[in-house]
Amino acid sequence: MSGTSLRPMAGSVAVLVALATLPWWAGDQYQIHLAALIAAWWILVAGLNLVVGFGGQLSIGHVGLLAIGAYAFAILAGRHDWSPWIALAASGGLGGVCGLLLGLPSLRLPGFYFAMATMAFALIVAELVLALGDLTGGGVGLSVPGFPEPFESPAGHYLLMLGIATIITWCAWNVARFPWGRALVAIRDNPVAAESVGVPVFRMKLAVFVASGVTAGLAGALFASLQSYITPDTFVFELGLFFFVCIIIGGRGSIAGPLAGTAILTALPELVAPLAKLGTLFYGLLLLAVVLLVPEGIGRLFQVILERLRPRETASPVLEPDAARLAAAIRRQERP
Amino acid sequence: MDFRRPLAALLLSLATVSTAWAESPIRIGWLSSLTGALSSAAVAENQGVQFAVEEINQAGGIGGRKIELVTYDTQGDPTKAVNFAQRLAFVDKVHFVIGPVNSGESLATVPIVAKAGIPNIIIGTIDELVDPKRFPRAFRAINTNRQWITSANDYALKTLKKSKIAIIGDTSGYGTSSAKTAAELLEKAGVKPVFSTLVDPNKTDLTDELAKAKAAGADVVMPWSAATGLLARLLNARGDMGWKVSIVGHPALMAPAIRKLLNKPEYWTDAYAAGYVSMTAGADGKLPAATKSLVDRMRPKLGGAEIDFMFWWVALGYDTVHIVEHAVKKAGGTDPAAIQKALETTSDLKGVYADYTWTPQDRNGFPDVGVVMNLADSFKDGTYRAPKAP
Amino acid sequence: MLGVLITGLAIGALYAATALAYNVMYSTSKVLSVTTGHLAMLGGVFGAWFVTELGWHPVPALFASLAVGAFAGWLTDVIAIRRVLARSDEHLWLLSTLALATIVQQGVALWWGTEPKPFPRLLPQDFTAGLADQKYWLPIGTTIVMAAALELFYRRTLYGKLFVAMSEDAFAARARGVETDRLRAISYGIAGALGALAGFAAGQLTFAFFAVGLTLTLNGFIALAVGGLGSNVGALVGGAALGLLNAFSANLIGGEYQNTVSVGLLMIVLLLKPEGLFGSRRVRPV
Amino acid sequence: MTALVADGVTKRFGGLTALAAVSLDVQPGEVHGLIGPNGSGKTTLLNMLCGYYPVDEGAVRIGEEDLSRASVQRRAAVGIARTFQKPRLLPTQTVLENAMLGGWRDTRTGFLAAALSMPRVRAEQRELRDRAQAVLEGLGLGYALKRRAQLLDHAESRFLEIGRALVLRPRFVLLDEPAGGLTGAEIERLGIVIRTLRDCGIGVLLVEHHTEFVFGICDRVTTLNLGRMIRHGTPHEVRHDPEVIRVYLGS
Repeated sequence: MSGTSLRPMAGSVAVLVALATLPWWAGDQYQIHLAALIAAWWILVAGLNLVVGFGGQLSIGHVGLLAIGAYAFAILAGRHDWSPWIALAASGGLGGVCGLLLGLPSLRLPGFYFAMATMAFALIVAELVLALGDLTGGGVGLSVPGFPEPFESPAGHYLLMLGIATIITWCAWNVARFPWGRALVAIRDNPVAAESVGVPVFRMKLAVFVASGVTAGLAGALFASLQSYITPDTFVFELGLFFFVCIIIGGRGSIAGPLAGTAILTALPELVAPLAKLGTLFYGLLLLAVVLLVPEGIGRLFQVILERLRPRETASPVLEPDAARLAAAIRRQERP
Repeated sequence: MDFRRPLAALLLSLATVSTAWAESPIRIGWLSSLTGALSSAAVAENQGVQFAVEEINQAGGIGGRKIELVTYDTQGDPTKAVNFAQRLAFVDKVHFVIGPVNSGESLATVPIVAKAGIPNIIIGTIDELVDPKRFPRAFRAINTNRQWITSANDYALKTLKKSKIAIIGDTSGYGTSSAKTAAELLEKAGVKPVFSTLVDPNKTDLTDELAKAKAAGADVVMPWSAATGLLARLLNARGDMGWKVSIVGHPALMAPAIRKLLNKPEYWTDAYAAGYVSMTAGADGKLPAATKSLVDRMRPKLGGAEIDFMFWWVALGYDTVHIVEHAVKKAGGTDPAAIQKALETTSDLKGVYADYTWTPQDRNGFPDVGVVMNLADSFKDGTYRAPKAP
Repeated sequence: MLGVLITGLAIGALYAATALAYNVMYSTSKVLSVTTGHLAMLGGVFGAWFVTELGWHPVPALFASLAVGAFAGWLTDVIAIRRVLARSDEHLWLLSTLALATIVQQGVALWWGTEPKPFPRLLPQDFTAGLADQKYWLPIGTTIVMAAALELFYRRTLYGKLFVAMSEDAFAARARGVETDRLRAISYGIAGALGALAGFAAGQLTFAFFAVGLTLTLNGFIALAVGGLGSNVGALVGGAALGLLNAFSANLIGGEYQNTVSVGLLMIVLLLKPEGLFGSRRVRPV
Repeated sequence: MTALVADGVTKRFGGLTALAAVSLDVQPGEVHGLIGPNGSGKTTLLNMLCGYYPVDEGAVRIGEEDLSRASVQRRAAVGIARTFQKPRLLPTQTVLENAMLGGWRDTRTGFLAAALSMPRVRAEQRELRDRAQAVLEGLGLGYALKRRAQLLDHAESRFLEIGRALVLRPRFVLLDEPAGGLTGAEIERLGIVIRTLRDCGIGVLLVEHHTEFVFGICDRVTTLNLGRMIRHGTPHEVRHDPEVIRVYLGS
């Protein structure tokens, strides 16, 4: 790994530098706004990706957690004049708590039950936002403050979000490459095998689900301050579907795939008008095509092509166990 | 087949854009939810906007400058609306923004357009949309929600002389806030509603709600919802129950789409909705001259037959462009500060939909006298009749 | 109160019918399809289209709607199930049916519009019938007949018995020469027709509205999970319970908390009796 | 010496008794065979030792520690590892990563530490990687470390599953038909592996249909039929038991 990871690392740094300097080479403020929106969605998707892409728990209701983060920020920073930084942290924390409350009963349920529970959760949040009008502004919504200088300008706000998105990406990548990531993939692909080596399936699912709640809460707060005004119309169920589709299309079990998926699916309808007309239908068609043709996602498609291009190993060597080495290996790891 | 119309409109707007040749055109951004839920108002308004732009351009533009219309379909999604508002402000660099159509979207875009310093013609009814301090260049052309509600309340209390009021709102954002405002305004008038409830806009049957209102002794039911399906079910429930009670409320009560949803046509009687003086035929059956003239001019464009949607939407769209024309002429250009100055000193600007007055303190241009109650079932050729005095 | 009871039962009947459709598909494929509620939506929308827009008599319109539903059910199997079941990944069918459901819903929204449209009167009856109105009794009656017919079908017909065999042990059924692929396609067709029938019967209650599908997918599922997966009696009881709970909660605490109340019911039942009221406990697979 | 013991365990599915008071013990450094016709309860017993099925009667113990109510994970933690009839691997992960999964229970770091890539996490990861690599090389899979598991052939999959079980640092390894689908030469190599495990002091429970292989390698053999134990003893004793010949081996 250490040898081959140098190239992607250099690539990541180059991309990051390019993104960090965007305000200086972007054509206009609209592009910066779009980039900031992508960053907000990605902060949520990065956490959700651990749940959906790695852990295999199909949550289609994260828009509910996003709304909770957004409203928490708007209420705390806007109405109660908390410092935006503390309100941001509180939004993430509240997202995590709500993730815990949703995950505790629902993560024990089988796949379809879980998906329906998350969808119902999103609907309940939407319902409560309207019902608790005194707190949330009801249908009228709430205006949301921004962050203090130097993050007040659009470029500053974008850089703040880019910074947070970078940290979240780094964290998600760490989780993915260390034993946690493997255990999550095992829970997704083979829960029975995961249990057999001692993976505490429910606890891990819950841990990443709570983490995804935190990122959803953070994303909600950042998104709300980017929008500067939130109403219930913003947090429709289709948005939850959108996050989900970003991951599936980008590829399960990958970080770069869903990142690319989020960026492309956010920007594409803005740039290609006919796609915008189709709206959610477009996501449905895309999802169906990916599930039927490349169920591992478009990211995996590239990986497979790269593997094909690499020189094939000529004829598998014979599987020949070496008793002495095996014994040495076993004795070496013997428990004290 | 509803989606074809906005598509055609979009193509038309593209054509307008490409044929505009004047050296320095006046660019108007038009945020319109042409598709998605609640698109019918936007589609109609778009007809008016397009028509006004064409007329003005054919007549040589505003002071020789052609109008260039940049239309974006927000699909009723506030996130998309914000994106497009940013785009209008920073990519297209428009001189004016009209819209968006839905209040939810407007609430999100108005601060952005205000921050960019661009004059914004508001066509959403929610009160919070205008604020001379925070959004000094946002001017409302449409009436406020309050104006609708006040008219309806007055009609129920003073004209019908009913005081036991049942308020029914829907659980959407618009419904909840309107129902709340209605109750507040009633209480200010010294009347406490005898019954008040919120209903899911997709609820299949309202018999139960009406039965409860009846049990509470209501003598008038005031629905505040823009969901025609829900309103039709309300009318049906009243008719099926055989309850003789007046219904007074939101303009959607008189939407032509309701007719098809009613069990019996007569279920639509004894229902009154807030409408417009400009769209109401007088005792002689004649529309105001400006309205009549616009209807006649536009009829060929609208297919030549009877108009089957609410014409006030078209008139509102038509007027927004003329407000822009007025402002540019008065300001002698498109300098935003001058435009602001011009509009806030505008008094009694004649329009089709209404006559507008803005002041430095008040950004609501629509006059209180412009709203009038209509008979819900009086729809004909896009316009309405007022109820006879009881 | 009687009014609340009857409206609750009527909407509960629609939930129950959706749960029955879930069960029929589940029996042959062990798949819970997200499209289930959309099948009923198609019945309502197409029924209204045939009668109101094309001017057909309700009887041919009913059969045409059933055909549309059966076709949509069959299509669900062909597009979203058949190819996916062959792979071992159990998440894929959820994704594929979710994708198909989204396509169906958004496609109908583009074609039919996003406003609810009227559904025609099916039987000659005056509108002042009150609680005896057909809009309540058609869905209730249809669902009861549907459940009874399904029971007869499972007990008396060859195909019904094959469904039961397949639901108990698909491998054994295949080993005995049952064409499981064909059987599954048939079951999806039947489920589609049942869903469309329910949507058609309840059309006057729901109107022809594109968004009914997702609501029914969720509420039909809640009815199913409360009653017990695989149990038709459970589907009826679960549907009725949910419908009544919805109606009474709307009556007592208002309409703002509909979903919260429904999901509350689901959570309580799943906590106390995870297999549902009439479900069977399944042995853990290794 | 602590043995893995099934003490009179009984399992019923509905009205059906899958196992009736079966007792068996696996000693450290022993290969214990478990044979019997299809449906005799071999895999059921194995699943009960691992904790997938709760015990209806009787007990499962290691030494004095009662594991009857312990979860699958807990049993993995005390050193019971297993393989499956049909190898259960992570198809999209590499061979090395699959083996490293076996070392999960040695992961001491929590989610936050992993997310922040604390030095401890990286040290753990390195140590685990080295260990897994050594085991795989010992098994003869050293050439395929970076291959994705879905590209492995059948024998490689079986060996990888054994590798994953070994990285768990097991005291007992339960093998569910490891020779199934292997060629004669591959079975021979499997034998080398199993003997090496025994020599290292690991107790092996071998559920297998390939009787020649079982009798050739096992120290003791238990025979089940219809959920009951019919014979228990050395390979020689079991092979010549008339009852075993009648119900299973045939003449």
